[in-house]
Order: sequence, then C-alpha cells, then structure tokens
Amino acid sequence: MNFKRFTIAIALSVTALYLVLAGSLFSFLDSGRVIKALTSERVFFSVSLSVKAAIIATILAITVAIPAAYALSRYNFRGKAVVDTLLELPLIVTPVALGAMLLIFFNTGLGASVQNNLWQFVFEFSGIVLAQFLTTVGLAIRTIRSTFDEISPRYEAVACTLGATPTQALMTITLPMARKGILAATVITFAKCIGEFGATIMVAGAMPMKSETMPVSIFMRLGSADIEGMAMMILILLAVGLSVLLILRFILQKKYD
Amino acid sequence: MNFKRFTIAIALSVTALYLVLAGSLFSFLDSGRVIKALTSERVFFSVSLSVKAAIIATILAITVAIPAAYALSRYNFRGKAVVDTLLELPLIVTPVALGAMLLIFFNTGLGASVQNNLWQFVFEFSGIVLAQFLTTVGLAIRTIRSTFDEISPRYEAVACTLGATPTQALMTITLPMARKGILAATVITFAKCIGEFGATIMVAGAMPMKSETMPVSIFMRLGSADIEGMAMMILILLAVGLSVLLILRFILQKKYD
Amino acid sequence: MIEFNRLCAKAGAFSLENIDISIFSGDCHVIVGPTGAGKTFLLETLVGLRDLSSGSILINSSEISSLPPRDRKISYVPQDTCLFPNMTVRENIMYGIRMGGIDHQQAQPLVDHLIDFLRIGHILERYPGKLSGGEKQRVALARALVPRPLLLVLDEPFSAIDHSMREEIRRLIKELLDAFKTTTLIVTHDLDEAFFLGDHISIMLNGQILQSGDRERMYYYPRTYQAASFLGIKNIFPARVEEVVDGSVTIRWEAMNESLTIPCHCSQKRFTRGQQVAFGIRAEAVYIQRPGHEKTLEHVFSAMVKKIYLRGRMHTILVETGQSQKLTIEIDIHDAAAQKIGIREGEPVRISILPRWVFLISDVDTATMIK
Amino acid sequence: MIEFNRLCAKAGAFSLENIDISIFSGDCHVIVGPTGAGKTFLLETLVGLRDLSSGSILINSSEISSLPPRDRKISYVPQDTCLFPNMTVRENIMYGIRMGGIDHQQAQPLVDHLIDFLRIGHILERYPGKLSGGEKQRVALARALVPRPLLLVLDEPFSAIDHSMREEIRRLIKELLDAFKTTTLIVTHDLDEAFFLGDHISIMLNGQILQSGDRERMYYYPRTYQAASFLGIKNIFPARVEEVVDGSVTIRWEAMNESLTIPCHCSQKRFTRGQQVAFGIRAEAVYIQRPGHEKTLEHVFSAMVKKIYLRGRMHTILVETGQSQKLTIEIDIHDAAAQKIGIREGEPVRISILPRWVFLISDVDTATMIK
Repeated sequence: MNFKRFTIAIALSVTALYLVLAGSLFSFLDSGRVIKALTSERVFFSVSLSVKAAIIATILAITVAIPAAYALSRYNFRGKAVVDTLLELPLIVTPVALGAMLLIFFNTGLGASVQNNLWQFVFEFSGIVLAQFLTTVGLAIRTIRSTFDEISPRYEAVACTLGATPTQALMTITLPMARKGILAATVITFAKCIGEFGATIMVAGAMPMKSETMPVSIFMRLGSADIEGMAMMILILLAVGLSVLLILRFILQKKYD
Repeated sequence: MNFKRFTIAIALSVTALYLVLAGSLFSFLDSGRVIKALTSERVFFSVSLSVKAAIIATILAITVAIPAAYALSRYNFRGKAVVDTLLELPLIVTPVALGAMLLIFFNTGLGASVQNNLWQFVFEFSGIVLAQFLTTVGLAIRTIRSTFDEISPRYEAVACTLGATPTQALMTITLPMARKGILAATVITFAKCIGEFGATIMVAGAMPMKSETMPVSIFMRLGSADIEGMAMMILILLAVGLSVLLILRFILQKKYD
Repeated sequence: MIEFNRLCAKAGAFSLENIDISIFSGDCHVIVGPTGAGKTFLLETLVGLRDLSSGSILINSSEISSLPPRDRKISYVPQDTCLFPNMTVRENIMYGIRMGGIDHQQAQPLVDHLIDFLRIGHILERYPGKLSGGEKQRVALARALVPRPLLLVLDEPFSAIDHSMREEIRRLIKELLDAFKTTTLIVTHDLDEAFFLGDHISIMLNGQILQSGDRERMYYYPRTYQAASFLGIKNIFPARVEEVVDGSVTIRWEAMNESLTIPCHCSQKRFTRGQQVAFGIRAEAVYIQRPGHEKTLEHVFSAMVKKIYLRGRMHTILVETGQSQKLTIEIDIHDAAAQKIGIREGEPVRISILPRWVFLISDVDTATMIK
Repeated sequence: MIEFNRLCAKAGAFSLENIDISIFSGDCHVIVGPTGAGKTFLLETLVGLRDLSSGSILINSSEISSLPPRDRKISYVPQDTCLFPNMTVRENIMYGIRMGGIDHQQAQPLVDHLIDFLRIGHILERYPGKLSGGEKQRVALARALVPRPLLLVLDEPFSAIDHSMREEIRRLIKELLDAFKTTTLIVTHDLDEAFFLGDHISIMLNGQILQSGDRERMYYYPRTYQAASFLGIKNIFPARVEEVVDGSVTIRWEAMNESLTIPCHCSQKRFTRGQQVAFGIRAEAVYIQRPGHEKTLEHVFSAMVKKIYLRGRMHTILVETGQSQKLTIEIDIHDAAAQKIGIREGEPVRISILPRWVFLISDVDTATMIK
C-alpha cells in the first residue's frame, strides 16, 4: 500500500508542476490589459495567421496522408521499409533541422528555380504552410495508418465478393469505418501545426505582422520583454491544446459505442 | 489496380520530398570543411552540451515516469482524469509556450525565490535540462504507461497468490516484462531531448558556447548565414534520429520472439 | 471445506448477488455458466483481487476475505495461465517456493512428483513463449500446486488449448485431482467439461447461483426452468399436480391425456394438489421403441418423426405428438440404434417416457414461461 | 460442381499442397482441421484474396482463379462475420444488390424470404454493433445469400456465438441449407459441427487434405492413422493380413490371438496376404456385454476395467485386455447402459468387437507409428 501511495504521489507531483507553471501566468494578467491585448491588431494578426496557415497545412497533410497511409497499411511494395523509416524521421528529428533543410534546399540550384519560377516560400506565408506541412505529415500518416491497420482487410474482401470494386469497397466500407480515426488525426495535426515553431522560424523568420504565428510571437515578445503579451499568447495556446484534448476524448470515446 | 498505384505513388512522393531535402545538404559539404567543422571547438561544445543535458533530462524523466505511469495504469485515485489530461497537454502545446511559462514562473515571487535560494535555472545548463525534462516527461509517462497497460494485472495477481508481496510482484514480474517498453521510452525521450528547441531557447537563450545545444546552434548559424555549419549539425541530428529509429525497431522487433 | 456465504460484490453495473456455495474438501467443484455470468469475477473475489461488499468466504471455518492474496493459501490459474514470460518453466514452478519462503529441500519431492506426473521434465529450461497451450496449462498446474494450496482455482482451463488436445489435458487434470486430492474450484462455460470434471456442479447466471448439486442430480434433475434451459433440455411441458403421496408426485399431462407418477427423490420441494407445475426430461432419456421389441407398456405414445439431425454417433430426432394439442419432443438416439430401428422423416414411431428420468419444476413463473 | 485441382499456394513459410476437393452442387461440404491447418488460407484463395501458385479452381467446369473476387459468384462469410458497422442490418443485406447491379424489384422476394427464414425482421434498422453473435451470423448469412451465389463459403460460423446459442444456430443453418439448396463450403475445427452439417467432409492437416468422403464413411472408416487420430479414435492396433477374398479381408490380431474378417466396403485399398497393417474401431462401437445378456459369441474378450471417466450421458471406460501383451481399449457407453450393467473400476467385464465397425489402415509407416 505504501508503494501504491508513492507512485500516485509521483504522478500528482508532476501534474502539480505543470499546474504551478500555468498558475503563474495569471499573476501577469489583469482584466483591463487582457481586453486591450485581445483586441490589439498584432495579437489578432498572430492568431489569424496561425489559424489560416494551420488550416491549409492540415488539409494538405491529411489529403496526402489518407492515400499514403492506405498504401502503407494494405500493400507491399518495393522500398516500403525505406518509406516507413523516412516517414518516421520527421517525428524524431527536431523541426529546426527540418526548417534548416528547407532553407538549404532553397539555396541550391533546384530550390532557387522552384522559388523563382513556381512559388516563393522563404519569408512568405507559403513558407509557414510548407514548414507546418513537412513537420506534421509524418504524424498524420502514422496516425491514419494505425486506424487503417485496425480495420481488417476482410471487410473490403467481403464487399468485393458481394460485387464491389476495390475502390467502391474503400469508399463505402473502409473510409466510413476510419472516419473517427481520420478526424482524430486531423485534430492532432491541426494542433501540431498551430504549435509549430522551429521550422517556421527558420523558413519564414520572425517578422512582426508578417510571419508572426503565435509561437513565433511568444519568442519575439521575449526579446521585447513583453511578459503580459507572452502570457496572453500562452493562454490562447493552452486553450487550443485543452480543447483539442477534449475533442479527441470525445471522438475516441464515441468510437466504442 | 490504378487505385493501388495511385496510393503507393503518394507515399513515395512524400518520401521523395524528404530525400530531396536531405540530399541538398550534401551540396554544401566538402570533405575538408567537414573535418574542420567536426573538430572545431564550437561544434564539439554543442554536441557535448546537447548529449549531457539530454542524458540527465532523460534519466530524470524516466525515473519519474516509471512510478507515475504505473500509478496511472494500475490504480484509480481522485483526480486521475485531471492528471491524465494535464500530462497530455505538453504533448499538444508548443514547447515555446512551455518555455515561456517557465520564464514567467521564474519572474514570480515563488519562482524568483527558487532561483535565488535553491538553484539558478534561467540562462543556465540546469535550465536546458529543466526545459527538456518538462517537454518530454509527458511523452515518457504515456509511452511507459501503454507498456504497463499491455501487461495484464493478472500476472501480479498470480504472483501474489504464490506468496509475493505487491512490491515483489512488481519487481520480479512486471518490470522485467516491461523492460523493452521502458527501453523504447528511454530512447524516444532521449531523441526528443536532443531535438528540443522551443523551450530551451526561451529558458536558456541563445548564447555561443553557453546554451548552444545542437538545435539552438542551427538557429544561431542562420543569423550568421553559416550554411555549412548548419548542414553539419543537421547531418548529426539526422544520424541520431536514424539510429534511434533503428534501435527502436530492434528493441520492438525482439519483443515478439 | 470452503464456503461462500451470501457473498455480494459489485463492479460497475455488474454485481454478484448472495452467492452461496460449499466446496467439500478433496472435491472438484465446477461452476458452469455462459460468458458474462460473473464466473471470473467471483474467482477474483475469492483470490483477493476484488473486494466483496458483503457476505463472507470461509476456509475451514476461518474468514479469509480480509486477508491479502498471499495469505489465503489459494492458488489461481487464470484463463491464459499467466506463466511469467521472463522466467523459464523451472523458475515459474519454483516461484511459489522462492516467494513463499518454503524450504527448498522439503518441497523438492513434491516438485519432482508434479514434474513427473504432468510430463514437463523435458521443457523445464524453456521459456513459456515457446510452449503449446497444453504445455502451458500443465506448467501452470505444477506452479499452482507446489505451494500446497488449500484450494486450487482454475479459470476456463481448456479455452487456450487446441481442440484436438483438450481430451488429453482433461483426463490429465482429472487424474491429477484424483491423485493429489486437492480441493479444486473450476469455472467453465462448457457443459461437457463441467460434467467430466465436477464432483459437484453449480450453475451460474447473471451473477447468481441457480442451483448446486452433485453431478448426476444436476444432470438429470434441474430445479428451475432457467437451469434446465442452460443444460440444453428442450423437453419441458406444463402439467398439474394430481396427487402427492409419500415418496412420489403424480402429475397430469393434459396435452397427452396422461398421468405420470414421479419418484420424489428428484426434487426436494413440496408440491400441493392442483398446483400448476412444469416437468421436463432429457432428450436422451426419451426412448424410441423398436417395432416388435416394445419393452414398457406404460407411458407409450404414438408420434410422427418431423426432423432428423444427423451427428456423429448421436442423432437428434424431433417428433410431433399430442392428443389435445401438438407437442414437439426432442429425442437423442445412438447412431447404431437409429439404424436398427430404421427411423425416417415423416414416418410414425412409438416413444416412451420413464418417470424416473422426469424432473419437476415448481415455480409458477417458469411454468408460464414455457408457453 | 466446384473443384479444386491440385491447388498449391504459398504464404510465407506456410503452403497449401495439391489440394483436391470436389464439392457437389447442392451439397454442404465441410473441411475440418485443427488451428493452423490452412483452412482459412484455402478459403481466401478460393474467394480471390490470395493468389494460387499452381493448380486450378473450377466452378461448373470454368476456371475462376484468374477472375477478380467480384466476378466469382462466391459469397464469403468470414469468422467474425465482418458485417459493415457503418450500415444498418438492412443496408448490409442489400449491399450485394446495390453493388452487384441486381434489380431491386426482382430480388425483393428472396430478400423477404431470407429475412423471414432467418428471423431478423425485428433488427433490420439496428447497427451490427448492437447485435448478439447469433444475430450477426444470421444477418451475415442473409447478406451472403441475397446475390444468389454459386457457392456459399462459411469460415468457422459458430466460433463467435455463445455456447448456449450454438445448437440453435447450427440447426438454423442446417435448415437454411436444406431449404435453399445452396452449394456450401464450411470450414471448422470442431468435429461435432462437421458431422452435424456436412454431407461430405474433408480432413485438412498441415496444408494438405488427408481424406475426403461422405459423412458416415468419414466417421467410421478413416483411411490413415493421422485422420483416425484427428477424429479422436484411440483404439488403433497393429495386425497382419491373413487372407484377402472377394469382399473381405481377414486379419490376425496377434495381441488377442484372434482373427477378424472385415467387410471390404470399409476400404478401397488392396491388401496382400502377410502385409503389416493396423486396424481401428471407434470407442462407441466397442460393446460391453451385460452379464446374462450376451448377444454375440464371436470376438468376445475378457477385460479388466481400469478407469471410468464419467461425463453427462456418455461415459468413457478404459479396459485392459490382451493375451500375449497388454492392450488398453477405450469404450464409450451410455450412462443408462453403464448403470444397467453396473461397471466398476477394477472389476472384470466382457467386451465385443463387431467387424462391421472396424477400419483398416494399410500404410506401413503408420503401422509403426502406433508403437
């Protein structure tokens, strides 16, 4: 029983640590400033930039992730082991490195011609989206893949014996069954995009009213010692994080009834 | 069949994207510079700082995570739902926000007295360790917890009917059974610590030869447009990431024989 | 003797209600019931993994329900055996000695005997991951018996064993229990296993014990409609008590226009004249008379063969009979006998019912359930 | 008619080898074998989920193994039924019509008939997640039969059904197949189910078909030692062919100092005088003579009762007998018969063996396996 209490105490202590951190935010907030900050153009810009970029990056990532995850879950093909490993790499390697790799790429001949002829990324909105996409697509693929893995391919097999083509079987059976897993992956990807910092700051830099996503904004306010502004931003991010967790819980709980 | 090819093509394209990024690194490396960079004091400092901090933070995180994960897996206690949610938050919320919260905390009366009387964190090595610990302990707990969840409590029950105390049952049965899961969690935590950027830069700043971990070093070299140095660091981080993945694969594959 | 006295326990929406079971020393007691009846839950309460909310568990008259699991002297083999995967078979078997502080030297003869009896001498250095289902079960039995428990508890001991090996393991367990005389409680969902292993049997349904008794009584004479249904008895018909005399009850079977005098040993309950009851008989206790070889003259009825379900050695025949209303009676018959008699669908047969195999159900509620 | 012709297929280390099976139109063919025999793998090859490496599958003489699954006209019900959880029961049943481009109006009578027959009218608007195992199986059967397949394939149809409901679903499937005359292939690990449902039965082991035949022949007359063992037959003894005449084989049973003349219908193989063979007999085909009621005089032996395993209605008796060497013979006997005869462990009995129930095994390899 002593042992039981000890382990629970450890779990509670770690939680308390986070609670103290979160609680200290409030010592730098008073309601007047909160309202002023919330309505300031700069905060509004940060939030809307973050949300816009995250939405586009999430849509891109999920759109790519669904077929890629399906291929990895259902088929064997040459190079699958390599694909498997390389798609896990961005989950392990720091986003700063990923962002730096993007920068370096755009400094090569190929990268420069992409920028000059196709689309400008460095220091641009599209650079933010690209950074978020590249740091999250691996996670999106892995999450959706594990959803597909849980759905026995036998369902599609039965559908085919009943006259469905493989594509019909996917559309009428597998995708509807994977709905909740895909939704959960979307929510997680969105949250990760909102919080993306390392790759964003490398590719898009830290320019006020231009590439100032919420995490970048927190970093910039450090330079100007704007603790109230930082606390504001943190609170918004915490709120987003908490909502995401509650939404996930809601989605995944519903999975089992 | 067309559909099959289409999904595989998507999976391969995403992989190719990463390969192109990694490949572009090499256009900025020639062997002479590599050797010079590798032996430079600054690179050596970065690497050893990163590794030292990551080792300490990983040990702390895993030491705390094992009992906390056990409590969450095996026991019901008041506030468990809150603990569950709060320990997931650092996995969702951006590390920049976490680092900023730490900074803010050390600006409060409580935080200042911790710094003055107990230990100095801001701009210090200990700050790096603390930042890495706080961003990874949630992941460590979750990973180890899922390992405990997979081990039926019936094993401990049988051990107890055979005369073992609960602590003996844990030590002789559950921990040995969880060995591989804990090892995997350790490797992942270490990798995340090595790559930690947002929280580190907030708490410890970006000072050459002081708080210059590998990710911070990449960021700093951006300012000085040192592309070769960046590419070096990225390569080291990629190598670490790849090793971690291969070690994980080795550990988890061994699990099933 | 191990006794459950009005034991109650709760887990979420499920609850065990007033469990009363007595397990005699040296006996093998089997609790049989469908999935979800609460069998494993009851074992977990017994072993000390769950708390009971009221009632008591006595072993040799001393209350054990407040003792920690390690002090109960009960050995538990869960459904999946839970052999410790990080230890060899030998280490698994010796775990109880190591943890229980039992003298090694003193325990060795028993260990050797068990290893020999269970034929696991050749796998002692292997790890459980490499064993077959039957081998795992044998090792788990050895591990459980080494500390000389007062009670051995087995949860579905055959579920993880390949079908073709089950009979062998069943016989081995039967011989083991005969040889070691360990008091044993087994839970299973399988009626065949229950009647093969159990000296006494309890039927469990929805967290309650429906009926307990020795194997033969349980087999032929269930006391409630639910118990009879669970035993797979389809032949249950309404009747009315005509007369109660010392040692027997005479009932009127309206549908067949027949009276049956049933020996009273088959039920302890009191019946009163005029009472609405139901009676039943197992499918294999209904006889089909071979033409020209009629052996009994009482309780013989004409019937029509409606359906024959062929099986291996036993076939199930559904016949239709009845005077005032149509009844379907189910009869199990040996393949050889069926061939001898020459039964065909759509043809008439004569069937007979022996009162000694008939059981009575007295609860009126159940009599209405039959409709 | 559906034919597998020397079908081979590989998956990793496992392979199907030269599978030859003929399924007659309107028949129910059961493949029975232990877990890991390759039964599901064979079905997946048949249905088109896996490629075969050689051989062919013919339906009414046309090769289907290169057709995509949707064009094979085979309906497949996997072990876990795989009802589509995102559709109601009705939508599940109509899926074949929707995808197969079948005319709705024309199919409606069959759909209604199936819903009625399978008694699923009351659950049409429910989702599969809310159904019991038996209901799921019934819905899966309806869904499979709606497109009027040339072959219905069921993989372990009872494994997900609660024990107490199995008999009912078994009978329902039996009636369904009788009524709809759909050619059916069932795989199962359960011998009872195989002999209950199968008109023809094949035994599968390690990716090979050991023996195929009609149910009665399979039950009493296995052709190899492996098949007999799988059928649970323990009574297998070595013997030597003494004489082969038209219609019968006489063997010498050395251990009992006895000759048996076995009707030849029980085996198609050629035997030669002096050949070392083995013979066997099912435990329930060995009779125990009731004292004073001896019916046969031939092939009666004195024996000693060694062990009685009680069961529900059938008991297993092990007796020891033999002249020159000791033999153990296993006998299954009806509870009532055992009571009548009054068998006790350690007491002598007289047993008899009828040659008509004896089967012969000719492969010398297997004869040596018995030792």
